[in-house]
Amino acid sequence: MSATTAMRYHAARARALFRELDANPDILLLGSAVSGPFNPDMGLDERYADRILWPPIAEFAAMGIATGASMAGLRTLVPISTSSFMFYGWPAIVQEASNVRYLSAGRASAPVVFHVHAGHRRGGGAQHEHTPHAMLQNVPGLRILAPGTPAEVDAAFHEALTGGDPTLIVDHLLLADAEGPVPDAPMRLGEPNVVRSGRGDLAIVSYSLMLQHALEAATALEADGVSATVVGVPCLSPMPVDATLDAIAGHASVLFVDESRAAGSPASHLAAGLLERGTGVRARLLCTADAHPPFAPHLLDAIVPTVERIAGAARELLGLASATTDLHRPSPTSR
Amino acid sequence: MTASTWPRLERMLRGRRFDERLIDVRERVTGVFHVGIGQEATAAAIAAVREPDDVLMLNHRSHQHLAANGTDLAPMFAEILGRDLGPLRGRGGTLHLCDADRGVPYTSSMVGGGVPVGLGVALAKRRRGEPGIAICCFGDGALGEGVLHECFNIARLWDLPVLFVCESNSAPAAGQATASQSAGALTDLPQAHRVPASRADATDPSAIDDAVRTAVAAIRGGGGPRFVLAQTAPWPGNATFLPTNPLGRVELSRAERPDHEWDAHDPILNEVRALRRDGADPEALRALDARVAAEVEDALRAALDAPPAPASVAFENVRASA
Amino acid sequence: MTAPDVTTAGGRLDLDAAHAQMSRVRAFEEAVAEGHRDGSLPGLLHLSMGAEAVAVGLMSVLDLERDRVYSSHRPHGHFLAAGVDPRAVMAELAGRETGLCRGRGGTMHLMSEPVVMATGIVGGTLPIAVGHALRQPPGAVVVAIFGDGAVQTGIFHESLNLAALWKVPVLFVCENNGWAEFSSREEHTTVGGVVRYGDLYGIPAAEVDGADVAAVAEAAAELLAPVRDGAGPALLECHIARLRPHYEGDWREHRAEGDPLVAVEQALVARGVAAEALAERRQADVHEARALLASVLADEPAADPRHDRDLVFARSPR
Amino acid sequence: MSRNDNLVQAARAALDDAMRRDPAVHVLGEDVVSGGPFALTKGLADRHGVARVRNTPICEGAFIGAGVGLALAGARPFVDIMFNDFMTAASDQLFNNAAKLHFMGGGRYSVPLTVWTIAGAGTRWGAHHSQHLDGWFAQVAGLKVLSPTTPRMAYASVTAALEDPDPVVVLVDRALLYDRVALPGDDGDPWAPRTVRHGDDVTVVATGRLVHLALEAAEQARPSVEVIDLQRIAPLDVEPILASLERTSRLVLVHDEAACGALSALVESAVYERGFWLLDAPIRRLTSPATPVPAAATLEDAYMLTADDVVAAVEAVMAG
Repeated sequence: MSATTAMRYHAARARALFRELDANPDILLLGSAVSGPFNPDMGLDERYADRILWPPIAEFAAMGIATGASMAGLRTLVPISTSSFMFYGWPAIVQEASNVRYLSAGRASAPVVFHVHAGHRRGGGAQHEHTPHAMLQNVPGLRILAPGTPAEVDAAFHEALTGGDPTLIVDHLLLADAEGPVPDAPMRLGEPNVVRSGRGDLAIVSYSLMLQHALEAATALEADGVSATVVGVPCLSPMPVDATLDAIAGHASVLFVDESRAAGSPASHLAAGLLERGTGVRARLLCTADAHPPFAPHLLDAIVPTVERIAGAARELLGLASATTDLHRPSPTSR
Repeated sequence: MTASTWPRLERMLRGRRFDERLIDVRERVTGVFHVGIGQEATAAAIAAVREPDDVLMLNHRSHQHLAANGTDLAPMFAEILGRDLGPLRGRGGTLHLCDADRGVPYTSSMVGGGVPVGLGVALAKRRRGEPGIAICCFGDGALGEGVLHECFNIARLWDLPVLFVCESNSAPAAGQATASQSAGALTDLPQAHRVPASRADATDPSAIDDAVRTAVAAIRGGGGPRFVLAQTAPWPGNATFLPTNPLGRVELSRAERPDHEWDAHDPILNEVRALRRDGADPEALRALDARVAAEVEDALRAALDAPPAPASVAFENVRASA
Repeated sequence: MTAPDVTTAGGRLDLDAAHAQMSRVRAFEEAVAEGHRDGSLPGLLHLSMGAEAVAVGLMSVLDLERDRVYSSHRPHGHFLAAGVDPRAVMAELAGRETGLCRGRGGTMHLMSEPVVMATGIVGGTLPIAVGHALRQPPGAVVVAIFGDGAVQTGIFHESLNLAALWKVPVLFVCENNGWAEFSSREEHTTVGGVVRYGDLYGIPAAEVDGADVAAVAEAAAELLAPVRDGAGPALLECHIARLRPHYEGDWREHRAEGDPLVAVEQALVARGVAAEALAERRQADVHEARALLASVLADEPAADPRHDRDLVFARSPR
Repeated sequence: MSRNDNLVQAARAALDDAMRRDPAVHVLGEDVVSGGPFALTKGLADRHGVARVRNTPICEGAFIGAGVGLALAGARPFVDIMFNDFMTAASDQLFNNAAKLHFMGGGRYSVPLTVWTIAGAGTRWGAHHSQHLDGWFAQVAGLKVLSPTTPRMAYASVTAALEDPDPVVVLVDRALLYDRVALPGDDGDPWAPRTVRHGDDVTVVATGRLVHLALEAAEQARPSVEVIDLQRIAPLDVEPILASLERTSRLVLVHDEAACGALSALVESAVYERGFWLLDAPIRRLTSPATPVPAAATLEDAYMLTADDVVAAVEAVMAG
């Protein structure tokens, strides 16, 4: 294990981006909202003003331009502060960037990087708190990285800006202050990342902010005599389903936690894989309820997988608690 | 393409004879296809000014451009017929024809989808100090999509070396540019974003050639983006869902003895008339036409004989790494 | 400011009444800004300070029974100037069940009549306004209000072209504050003015000093007359100042002149109205707005999460 | 509609009848006045006037947005999006406005918008005209999606969508456009999944063209196969599937969409979570490969699921 430094998430992200900018003069940013509106500013504009262009509010054009530039030798990174703003540029990411390699028989490629802040940031309301990466998981050719720890975000910027495929980095505003060890040499994200090892009675599998919530829930479960293993799956596409299921093999119960809605979510894809193995493991899916993100914070907490709700679901799965009549236990059919 | 006494006529004939023979075998085409009959002059004008470092973003109507550019016709037929010989070995068909060696890395069939990508290539070239411009071709229908306006604005704002070529085969309607565009004229749209625009009658090969040459010279001189409207007359064969050829094979003799009203708008016949006026020997013109027709015939034969690609090809080139 | 009163489609504009409305809108947003700072009003808040004259001037010439208005992500002034109950708006910002949208929508998704909806997406309401206008009864119009940041989006051009093609009764109103989010207009386009895009689509267009409430009312009334007669859409560009940063809490400091309240107060004093009376009204309105916020926070019930499920569909499938 | 109408003709009849009954019904789309590429709206402009059947330029974002505005103004718009692939250009208006306005308005406003579109491979048109994106719509709370598989159900689905107060996407499989085959339960509820073939050993759940394919496979397979036509893609209803599993206890899911993030993964995890103890064998999922849709006939045929695939899956699930 290479030497590591304990860092906060936003500092690890800044260090990684500056490292890549210094390593490759051909990296160009179209916009600079990498740290997003609420997080501490990373000083990007001051240090790298000549490496940033600020397009007008025209996402289809900006994302299409970044795609074309990445085909001609530049490494483009398009920070889109709110993930739902990508819908204006949906044709650029789904129809153009993801298809260039296939539709050129490998002669051309478009290793453009789109960086968004997704998930429930509180107070954004129904049009600012999307999880569009669940939809994009269904787009062949697009790589999706959803870091949940400082080490993973460090690796995400490295892989995205040096890899050969169009990549979406799914970031989260509320991860800014998460702490953790960051290795000098960036880790590999294509495999599951065991961030906590338990005795084997319970495994919690998740990504992004929910990975941090899972760690907090695991700590809470110690009081119930439960020693939980927590596994991160930072690469949502192509998702390492078999490697992840191998990493949790032997655990009596498995809880998949995902901030997306259950329908077609990364978690449901993993659960489907587990089912197809037919191992009879007790498993459960905990996702955001099939409803819009309400504006009022206490309403939002009613529909998302909070730390308490994760711990509760784990207790229920382990038979330590009766099935709560928790109104917001997400079920795929809405009444 | 061998050195020819009349390169412009040869560029146009390659496209025309290709499309005519494609319509003849239309039932063998395993999907939709579009032809560029009547729009060959614009393609020839662009091919004449294209330099190796330029990128050419086309759309679903691309045969006439690739043919004018010298792309090998056998792989083109093969791709449209879904055969292994095609550049994408059958995975793209007519909607995604490409020729990486002649500036066409890939082709998008989303209306206006390829235009911002062309701007991106131009941006990269300018920032890396590399030669080359982007030439983005689209139909007048694409001007209904907002992304075109986003591109006019940004190309002007960042002074990108881009030539916008609008190939319009629509007629003005009710005092508007077209039935679906309320601006007075199509050239008003780029000009509203300060992108200089010109209009040329693209049924007259020398007129569209001048317009394209002038615009490209200004761009290569660092003058930022330009827009050329290439206006053609709608070709009757496009009226049906899949193209037919109601006017029959265009014999060069129709330059003197037109059979149809549309013959007056046929860029190839107009070119022949001009060459005849300059004393071109009709026999030499026929010989050129025959040579092109033979090349097309060989290409079609090779494509029809080519096998379909193995099913495993469908899984290639999806990602860089597994 | 010469013409004391303005003959408009909606009758004579009473300058003093306009000041009263503008003062209440400004006070409401002062209280909201304070509530945001002390944490009682969370969320992403875009205030409309500097655009009060556009809101009040525009509403003064509309038939608030039959006309409809589509707003932007700076909606508070439009809703209040159109007569929507301030308590319901404040309760919505505070996430209360009695809020305008029962706490579900929040500041960027207020909905009511005649102001149909705000939006969180730049330019998002423009095509919707065009569609709505297709169904307006004869003589009624739809007003679509947007910022100059929207002018560089594709949806702006798609919507103007559609409106002109179908000759629908829409008045497009641009609140041009010279900023789009965090950068000035020059960094977004080489085309300064917005009026130019009216000419592009054959749409009658005019520009006006957006800080002058009487001028806004007059310009709007003039453009609205042919729109009501079915001559098709029109475009009004209002030059205004943005007196607050892009959103509440943005660390980038932001100051600009051109306060419409100062402009209308100077006009009234020039016509003999006592400056102290106007200052007293402003102070009283701020006091009232703070009281409104306090009482909403204290007395209005929190939104009840149990209803979320049945608000997803109007008719829940079996 | 007349007895031997194909699916498009039946849908057109439903739209025509709705326009005759309700003056609020409006049609928007590219070339809808002349009938459009699949003749869905042929003749409607002549009968009901161009004020209610309007051609649009190519600007999907704008005319889906216009549909939302019409709906808010009390109309019942029917918007034709030629291929579901082009929905990407209208995704902001569909996902951010149409699907959310009822909720964001606290339940006081509704958006009775109907969007008709066509999905699926099979005509060699390549990657931008052949995708199956119904899995996306199932993602968005606030959207209903119907996928009729027969002429009579197409009539019922268009009628139901135009009467529904919420946004409804009627997504039709391209392979069924000119199909005339009827199925059991054609006079039933278009909102509910239906059993089109009873069987005791294996339950096969399918959508679109694959329902007919599953029936063909059921004839060839040795086990006794029950076939369920899902009909309603969103919001998903798994009750009838669970009821069927009470008897068969073996499940095969067949869906024309890339494997990851697919609708079938949702069905599988829902059944797993609420019907795990009903199963005697792991669920089998048949989906398209995770590649763009190739254009060449040989490649596209390899890409698309066949009856033999279903037979193999049915026999494999019997082996446990």
